[in-house]
Amino acid sequence: MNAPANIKIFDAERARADFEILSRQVYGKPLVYLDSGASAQKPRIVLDTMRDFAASEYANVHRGVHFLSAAATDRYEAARRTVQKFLSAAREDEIVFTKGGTEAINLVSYSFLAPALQPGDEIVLSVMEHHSNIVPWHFLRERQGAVLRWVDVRDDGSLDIEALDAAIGPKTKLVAITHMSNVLGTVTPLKDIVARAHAKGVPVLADGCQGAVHAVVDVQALDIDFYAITGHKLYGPTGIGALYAKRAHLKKMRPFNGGGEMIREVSQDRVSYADPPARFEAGTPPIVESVGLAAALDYLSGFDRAAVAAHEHDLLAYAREQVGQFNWLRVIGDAPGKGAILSFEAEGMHAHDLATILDREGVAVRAGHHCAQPLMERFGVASTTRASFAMYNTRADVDALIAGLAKARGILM
Amino acid sequence: MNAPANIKIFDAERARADFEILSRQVYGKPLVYLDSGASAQKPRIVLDTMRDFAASEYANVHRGVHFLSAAATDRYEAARRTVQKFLSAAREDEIVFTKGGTEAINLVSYSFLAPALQPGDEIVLSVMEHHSNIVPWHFLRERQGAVLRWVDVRDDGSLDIEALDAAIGPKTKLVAITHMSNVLGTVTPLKDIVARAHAKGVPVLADGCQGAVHAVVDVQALDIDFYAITGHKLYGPTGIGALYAKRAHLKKMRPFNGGGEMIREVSQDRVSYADPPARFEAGTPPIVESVGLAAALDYLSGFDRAAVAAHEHDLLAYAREQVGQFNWLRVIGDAPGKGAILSFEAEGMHAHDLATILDREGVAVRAGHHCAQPLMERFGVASTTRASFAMYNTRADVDALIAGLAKARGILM
Amino acid sequence: MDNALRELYQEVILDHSRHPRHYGAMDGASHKAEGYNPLCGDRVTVYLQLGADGRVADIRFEGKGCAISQASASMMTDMLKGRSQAEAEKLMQGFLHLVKGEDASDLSEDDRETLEVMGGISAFPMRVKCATLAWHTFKNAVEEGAT
Amino acid sequence: MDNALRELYQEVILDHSRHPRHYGAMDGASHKAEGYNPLCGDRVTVYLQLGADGRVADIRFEGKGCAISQASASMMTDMLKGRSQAEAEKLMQGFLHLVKGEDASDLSEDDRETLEVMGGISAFPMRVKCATLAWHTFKNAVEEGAT
Ligand SMILES: Cc1ncc(COP(=O)(O)O)c(C=O)c1O
Ligand SMILES: Cc1ncc(COP(=O)(O)O)c(C=O)c1O
Repeated sequence: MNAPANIKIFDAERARADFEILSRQVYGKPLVYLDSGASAQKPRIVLDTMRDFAASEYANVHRGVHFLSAAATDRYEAARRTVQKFLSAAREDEIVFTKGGTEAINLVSYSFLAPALQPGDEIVLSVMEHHSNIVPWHFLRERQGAVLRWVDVRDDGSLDIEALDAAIGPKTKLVAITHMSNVLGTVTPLKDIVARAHAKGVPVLADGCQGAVHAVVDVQALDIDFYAITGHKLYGPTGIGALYAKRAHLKKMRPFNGGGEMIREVSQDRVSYADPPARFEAGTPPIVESVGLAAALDYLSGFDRAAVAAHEHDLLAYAREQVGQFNWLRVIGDAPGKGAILSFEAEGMHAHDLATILDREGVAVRAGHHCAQPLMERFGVASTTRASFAMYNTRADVDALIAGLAKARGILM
Repeated sequence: MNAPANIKIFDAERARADFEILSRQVYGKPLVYLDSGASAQKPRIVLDTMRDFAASEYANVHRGVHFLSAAATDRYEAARRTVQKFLSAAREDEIVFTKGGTEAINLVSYSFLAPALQPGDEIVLSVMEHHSNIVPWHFLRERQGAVLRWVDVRDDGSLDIEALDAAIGPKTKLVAITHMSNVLGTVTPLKDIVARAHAKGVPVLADGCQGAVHAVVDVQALDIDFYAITGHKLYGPTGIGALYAKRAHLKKMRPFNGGGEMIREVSQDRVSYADPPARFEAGTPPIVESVGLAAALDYLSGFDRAAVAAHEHDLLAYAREQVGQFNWLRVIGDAPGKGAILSFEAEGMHAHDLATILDREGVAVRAGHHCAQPLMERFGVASTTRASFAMYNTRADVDALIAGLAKARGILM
Repeated sequence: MDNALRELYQEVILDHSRHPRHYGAMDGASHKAEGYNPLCGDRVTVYLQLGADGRVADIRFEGKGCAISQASASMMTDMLKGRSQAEAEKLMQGFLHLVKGEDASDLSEDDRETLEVMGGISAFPMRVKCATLAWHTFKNAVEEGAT
Repeated sequence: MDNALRELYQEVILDHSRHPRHYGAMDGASHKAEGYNPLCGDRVTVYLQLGADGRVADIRFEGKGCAISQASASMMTDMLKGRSQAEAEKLMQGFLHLVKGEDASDLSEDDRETLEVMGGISAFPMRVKCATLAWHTFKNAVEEGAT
């Protein structure tokens, strides 16, 4: 996520205007939204596209021959192709819609890993994973005797790739690794990881819930087996996410949820299943949300992504420099090339108190363990304060954060 | 769903105006939407509430201390209370949000039934179940040796309650039964079913995806163990549903999806889980959709439900009478007290051809097996044509259907 | 009746669907396959007698379905009989193009004329599967259906 | 600084949080419980010495947390020491009402005066859990924490 030398221009102020919520106030102060890592705001085009679709072309998909059903099916399948293109997947049937990033990862656990897992089989993961990329594996430990092999990060938050390589052994069934940490901002060298894992015959799942927001992803170039994304962090709706999986895997995977749409034939005694991706999309899918997600990806792709990344990188660098003036503040996560997330601990000030005071200044940040408790343990903290930057943030937002921090210090110390 | 003698007035024309899509045309003809059984259209208040919320109060829920996160959390939890009230549940923590009706049923399968299931354990279900209330049990058959005990319906489509009672034996672990068939319209006597099952110590799951739309549900009065609903048939958004489950069950159930929000503590070696309902809501939930669902339920509850039911019942009776003139048409499902769904087979005319011709007249109906293949087999058909009526339909819609059928006959025969 | 519907349900089509040619099982078929449309639950079985040279010496079909799928199956049997594998493949590709509204100019003039009545389907994308079911089943029978 | 914040972070609160009373483990406690706030990962341990009559003969706490939770725990230990179970229960209920902005008039005048500094929390619903953590933990210690 380093900015290339020669970048096109991205006008954050102009993008800002696309997000209605950003012009609102809280407690009489302008909203400074630095919580996009938890969930991004949605541009007008996403909200309007969803509303318009629901108000004029909506019906259930797939099963109907009537006009609206055909129209809705077209939109739904077009959304799948939009995701395909967004991730540079080879085929549209390698994209499975889910209800979010968490479900995408659980799908891999339930449908790919669980059926063949033997006690003692190992799953390699890093200490900076989000709970969504931890708990499904804990399930396999509790229920089927899987062994979790944890890979440490260095003190700067970067992944210890040699340790990861060393952790992959003959019993490893999966490497489950984040593309970008939601706490540290660390970006992992996926291509290198995949190469090392494949050299030992081990498939790789990337949790791309953060990564896909900030970097252009090419699953074919990465040669990755599974890549999970979530709509609401991609400036899209809640209630939808997607899993990219190689066709060869999907074909062999057993279903997860059972219901309408995912079968071929059902009788009293027998059941057979549809081909992927339908096999993994039981029930009425998030139809309107798929259309919203497509609108969000189109919106994002309408910008020069490198320019957006450069903008976010500039905000991060500026924020990093500004907090440097506070000797009572420790930044957690300083890996080279990291994404636009700044987590820190403030001496003598608890994250919740900080966040409360910042909130009253209109500055929205997260405080807590960020669903990454093993990482908190690794850095010896119970919680951190986290500012995360999106395309619509500006240096003025950083200034507001800095002023708020100074103020909090004044109040609390 | 019989209309009580003394009903308040429901003005369908007025309700109609709340649904923007109903004033559109298809192929230059006014849209006659008779496919609400597959998915209902959404009133303006639902679309506007969702858009407004997303544009002014949106953030991720639960984890944040900042203003928007608090506001969004309030809305999300208020939506839970709206569902609780809608189903007359005793406690709000008995409502688990899911991505739809299908997932709600799968949740019962994965979290309640699967963990303790022994080979030979039995699940009782009826031949008129939707695939969503069949395939999860087939999974348990395939994976854990469960036995499915099928209960027949009578020729008029009514449930054979004695047969159901007889099917419940010492090995029965669950009765899984629809509240209302999406093909026949048959409404099952849930209270009686629950009483008989409980007499033998067996819990009951009702698939309320259709039932809750047309009848007022009181889970406490029914004393039912599990009740599943889906948002998009309740005039609400896609991407959301809910499971009602008795607190005593939920407390003992193990988690389904693993991820953020559903844990208490996670370390490298251990994991502990949050109390219900959070335990079953891994990851970022369908936040905007929950707010939309609440708006839909409020909208529906704003009418006199008995009057709405009477209106739908009138449409069904009128349609039933009108199709009686066609001696080439066989209605499938004529159970007393049935809901507003009319399925039929037309001599010498395939459902798909009928549906195509009706579509060109602006009349949207479903053709196919309606995700109920065992029922198709029971009635010896591959598919049926289905017209389903919602609050916004009128007698004029029925007239359009009848005219379309006559026309189809003219073309095809 | 609107034009698209008139095109779709032409008399030729309805006639084929009411009186399908080569309908019924074939004893001693050399190849056989069953096709299934999960959308509507319709099934079709295609029986073949392939000659030593791979030619379609005989062909029959069986199954229930909508007017479109029945007519398509019936016309298919009419047209495939006697063709070589390469000719059959070419005809099938042309047919697929035609019903999807794509360029079908690689069909021979004769074939194009015969199949023209099927062209109306391209206005009904949701029904294309009905029209292609028998053809895909034929292909399956040839490739994997040796009895 | 806005009024709500000023109310929340009063000097009394900050003083309690910086210099918590009765802080640290207690050897030979008769009762003990650990509280945990899953939102922020904070923990608190409450130690009790309950007399034969059930009175809170001694009380201490330990753990890290935000200013609100620390101050609340510190004040709690100050106030509970010497109380009977019934008095403790009454105080706790009054405190819960107070921080939720509900009617706390059943508190004694003295208690109300002491606790007044905590009233500002009611304007911060997301922080109520911080304030109540120690109290819930105390209750747990009494009810289920016999060592
Ligand atoms: C790195 C990472 N992985 C997974 C998730 C889970 O995504 P979701 O909550 O949308 O399912 C998140 C966000 O919460 C995340 O930041
Ligand atoms: C009776 C019945 N059960 C279950 C479902 C499944 O609901 P969903 O597709 O919303 O998950 C449906 C609708 O498709 C239904 O009609």
